[in-house]
Amino acid sequence: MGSGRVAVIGVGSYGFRPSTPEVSFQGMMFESSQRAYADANVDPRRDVDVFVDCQEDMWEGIAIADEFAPEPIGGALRPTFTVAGDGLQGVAHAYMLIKSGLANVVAVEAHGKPSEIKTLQDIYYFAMDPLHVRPLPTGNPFFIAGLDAQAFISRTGATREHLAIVAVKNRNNGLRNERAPYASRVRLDEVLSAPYSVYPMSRYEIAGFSDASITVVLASEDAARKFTDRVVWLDGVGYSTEVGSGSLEWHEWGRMPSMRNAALTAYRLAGVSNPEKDISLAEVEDRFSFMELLSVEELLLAPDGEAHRYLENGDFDFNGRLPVNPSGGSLSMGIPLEATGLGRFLEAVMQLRGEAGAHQVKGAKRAVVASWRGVPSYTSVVSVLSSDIEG
Amino acid sequence: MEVVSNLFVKDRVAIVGAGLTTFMRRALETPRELAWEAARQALDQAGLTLKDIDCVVIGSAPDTFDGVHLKGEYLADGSGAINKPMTRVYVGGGTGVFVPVSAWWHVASGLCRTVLAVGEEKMSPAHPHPQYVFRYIWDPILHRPLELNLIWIFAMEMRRYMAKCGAKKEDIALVSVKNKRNALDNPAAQVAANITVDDVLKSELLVWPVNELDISPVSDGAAALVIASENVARQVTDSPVWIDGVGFTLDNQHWENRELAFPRYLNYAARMAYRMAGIERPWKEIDVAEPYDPFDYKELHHIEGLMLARPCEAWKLLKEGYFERDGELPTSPSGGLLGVGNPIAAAGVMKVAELFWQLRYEAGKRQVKKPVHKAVANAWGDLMQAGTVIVLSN
Amino acid sequence: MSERKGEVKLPGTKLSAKEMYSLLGLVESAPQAKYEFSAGPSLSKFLQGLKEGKILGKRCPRCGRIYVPPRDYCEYCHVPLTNWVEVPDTGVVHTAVVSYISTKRERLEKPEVVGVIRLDVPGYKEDSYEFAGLFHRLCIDPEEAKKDSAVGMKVKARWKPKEQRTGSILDIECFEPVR
Amino acid sequence: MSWDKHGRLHDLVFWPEREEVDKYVYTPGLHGLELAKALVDGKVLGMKCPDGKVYVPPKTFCPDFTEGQLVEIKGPWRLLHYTVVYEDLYGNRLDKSVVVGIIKPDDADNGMIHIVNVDPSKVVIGMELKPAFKPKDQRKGTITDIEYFEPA
Repeated sequence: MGSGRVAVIGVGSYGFRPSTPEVSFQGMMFESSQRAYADANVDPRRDVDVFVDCQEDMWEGIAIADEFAPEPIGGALRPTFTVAGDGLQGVAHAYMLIKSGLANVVAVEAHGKPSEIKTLQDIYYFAMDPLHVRPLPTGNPFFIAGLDAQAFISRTGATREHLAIVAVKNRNNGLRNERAPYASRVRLDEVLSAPYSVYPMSRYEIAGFSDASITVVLASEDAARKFTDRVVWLDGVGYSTEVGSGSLEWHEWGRMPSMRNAALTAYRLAGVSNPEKDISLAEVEDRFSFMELLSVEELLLAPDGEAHRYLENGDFDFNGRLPVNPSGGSLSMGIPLEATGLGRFLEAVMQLRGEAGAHQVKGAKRAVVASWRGVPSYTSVVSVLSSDIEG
Repeated sequence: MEVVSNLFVKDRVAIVGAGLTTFMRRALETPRELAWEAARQALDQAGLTLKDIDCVVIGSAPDTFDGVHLKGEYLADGSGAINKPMTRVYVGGGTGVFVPVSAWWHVASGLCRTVLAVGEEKMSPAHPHPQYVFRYIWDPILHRPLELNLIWIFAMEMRRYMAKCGAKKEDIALVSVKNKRNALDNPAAQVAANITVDDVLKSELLVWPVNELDISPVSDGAAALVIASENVARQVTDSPVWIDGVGFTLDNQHWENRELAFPRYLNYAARMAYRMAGIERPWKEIDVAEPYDPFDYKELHHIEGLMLARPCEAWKLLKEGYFERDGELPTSPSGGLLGVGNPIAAAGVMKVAELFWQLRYEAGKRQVKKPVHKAVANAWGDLMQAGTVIVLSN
Repeated sequence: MSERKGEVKLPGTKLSAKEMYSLLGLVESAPQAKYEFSAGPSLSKFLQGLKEGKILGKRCPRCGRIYVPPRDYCEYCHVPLTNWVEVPDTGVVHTAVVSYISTKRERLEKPEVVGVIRLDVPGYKEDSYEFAGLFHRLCIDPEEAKKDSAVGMKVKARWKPKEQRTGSILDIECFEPVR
Repeated sequence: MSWDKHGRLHDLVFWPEREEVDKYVYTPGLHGLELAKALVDGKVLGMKCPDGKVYVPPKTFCPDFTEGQLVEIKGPWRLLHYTVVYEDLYGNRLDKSVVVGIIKPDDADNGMIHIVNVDPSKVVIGMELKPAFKPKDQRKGTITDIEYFEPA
């Protein structure tokens, strides 16, 4: 492996609103990328070696959306390509590109503009196995998350109340974050008295959609020093797929082995031997409330079946021992489709730089970021970040 | 471009196995089954099992063909990705060659020792005709209102090439004749045939100057490669095929704002790959090539973009037999997309597989006459934008 | 393997159309995939310009390139494009083709001529790789379009009558030869 | 753009489009074709893998890439996990809630995804279920030949 660390030298975003009529999706990409390049102090036309774009055709309504990738992010006539996956997987490509020596500086962009998709539910069903799953009259594609949620609570003994606490915590955390349109001063009793949307979750516990584009700029250690001293280190990445959407029946319900595998890789690369002790901040998957608890367990931040107890104790609170989603998570920031994982990543970078503003937590030195690609996928990406910046 | 060469890479990266399904108009197999069939062939040839594979890279072009959104997730199990790192990379039609390109950095980074690189495409599910899907590759606001057809864009490029380079339809048709004939020796081939230039010119006129036999067919199929670090490669085979160079470039989306006679997108990518491979005079150093040939003129276009011939001269060399299997620089000895078929991402992987076999002297009747040391393949994608290049050696 | 390949049958089960349609267990579906794209500020103004019979482009404040169709940003400088310019509705044919088939690949009764029109926009040299231009229909006789002389032919936009324009690329009916 | 954005919706154009074909036709695949024949006969098939595990429905190849052998699944079937869908993705209440289950036969190692025809208040994990097939003349060899699972 190439020597030297991989640095995050710039981040930028645009959107994080339920709709963004003032820009086309390309305009949104341009907006986030120019912010990231300004943040990193790089000229994309001169300094960036490879551009990675993360998007998926049917989210875009364009059969080869890759066509639209290069221009808005400064990658025209340059080495640019698309990863059909979550933005955090684009970061994993950047990590490999830098480690391989092929690139010194890599820009990764991901975006989603769900407000422009009129038939979002159909698009979700379109991702399901056309033979064995799509034809069933299941009513809502999130039934898959419902099955996992039920399997999770019945295995761990977590209750509906625990899932509701996650929703209350994250929606309130988001009140201090300007990128959080779905933040709310909601109370536990309100969540508990809400009707189920997809059992065992009410709508408070299911994240809404938002439009956003996020760009991050990564660099080799040597290159990073040329541009900035506000460096956050990408110490490790990992990603894994448990089963295909054509073999959903092989999934281990109520668990997320893909996230566990991804975490093991990322921790190994980062030299994290005791995650519960070594990690001081977590920005993790929470598009469904139970996923935060399951993620925490799969990331080894709590023993199997214990995450809800830690939650009860307030460990994951904004001022807790291990703040989990102090940004408000996806429950507050929404789901910008393939940009979701980069949203968590962006928040962790801001925290480690001490630039998270009103939602800055104290003393965060090392963060874990985890994303799951959402139903009906079982693919997860994990990254470990650290910084020596005094926050 | 300031891409540095792979100076830090201690380990080289090699291809150690390749496999194909038959390419066909309609397959009984589901897309995930096609991927599995090809992947298993590749593993068998490498003498490995799925347990030996660290990572998986999947390539597939629009989801609107197979009719499954998030197609990478759908193909994961058939590509061997159960409980493994899996990623799907995507540069339209350029994807096929890009899959091993991306696999290269999976290995060169040290993150994976072995990668299963799988390309799959099942175009037959889309109705009334797979071609209809291509309506959705165009700009939704500026282009789609014109009720267009994919072939228009190729016809426009071919016309421009003809106008700028003085090539005639019959000169270009020779590519189709050569490739379909080469494909007669390829067991995967869907449309191998002994045809004449006249057959091409008399086939159904679709979009002048493009006739039916100027075009590769609609296909279902899959292809796979096993890619490994030098260490692993030395253990499993005596004849690894090295990946010496990789290159990729994406031009802007606005094809209506540029010259179409020369593929700038490919030329940039080729220069990147050649620089990495230490190749300075590709027209002399490359022994065999698989230029991307979804249309016959496209092979000529790409031969020029790859700098295997000067701009506007490929068609002249073709007439002299330069690109035949027993010629000076054989191109598409596999039979290419025109002869073997065009399951988009799988077709690109097939081209790299063919070079792998050529460089191991395992191509049987398809083996080119001259000794081979260095080879290049490319694929092209998006709206005349994406160039992907791989340089191999034995 | 390939040598084996000559003898060993490759995997894959071919079906004829008839065999496929009569398969037991065949599943058909037609998912809805509908969108409402925001055109963004530049294309919005471009489309409104078409409604008024004008072709609008944007100039880059850094490199001076004029982009038609206009975009929000310069792809070479990565800066916002903010200066609007009205460009002539005349140009030359860069490439032209004659289509005998429809989007769904059915035969057309009357062939259609389409191509790229390189607009008469200053700043681009005669032979430059890039230029300002549009992809559109050409009102040229199909047989004439196939002649060598078609490439380089001078053309001008034929606009729809004002009351029929909707703010679409179709507000230009086609580009026709300047006689 | 950037500094001269237009916020007034009146100045902006919104463009309806789609990414649809007339229809998709999905072949059942290798095991799928055998499963189709079995479903028409009111039977369910699974596949036995070389490691001894049995998966339902059969998917041609096993998770480890080996080839699966078809076996008939006899049951009894039990509810392993479930959810109840009350709303669609847009938050609209459904006319009738839907119980979706993971239903595992005793003679397989995993469960199938299907609809369970039972009142949500009467769902019990582990309850025994049986497949309710459509009348034979309405079966097409697809997964919906089983209309739903119901209490045995």
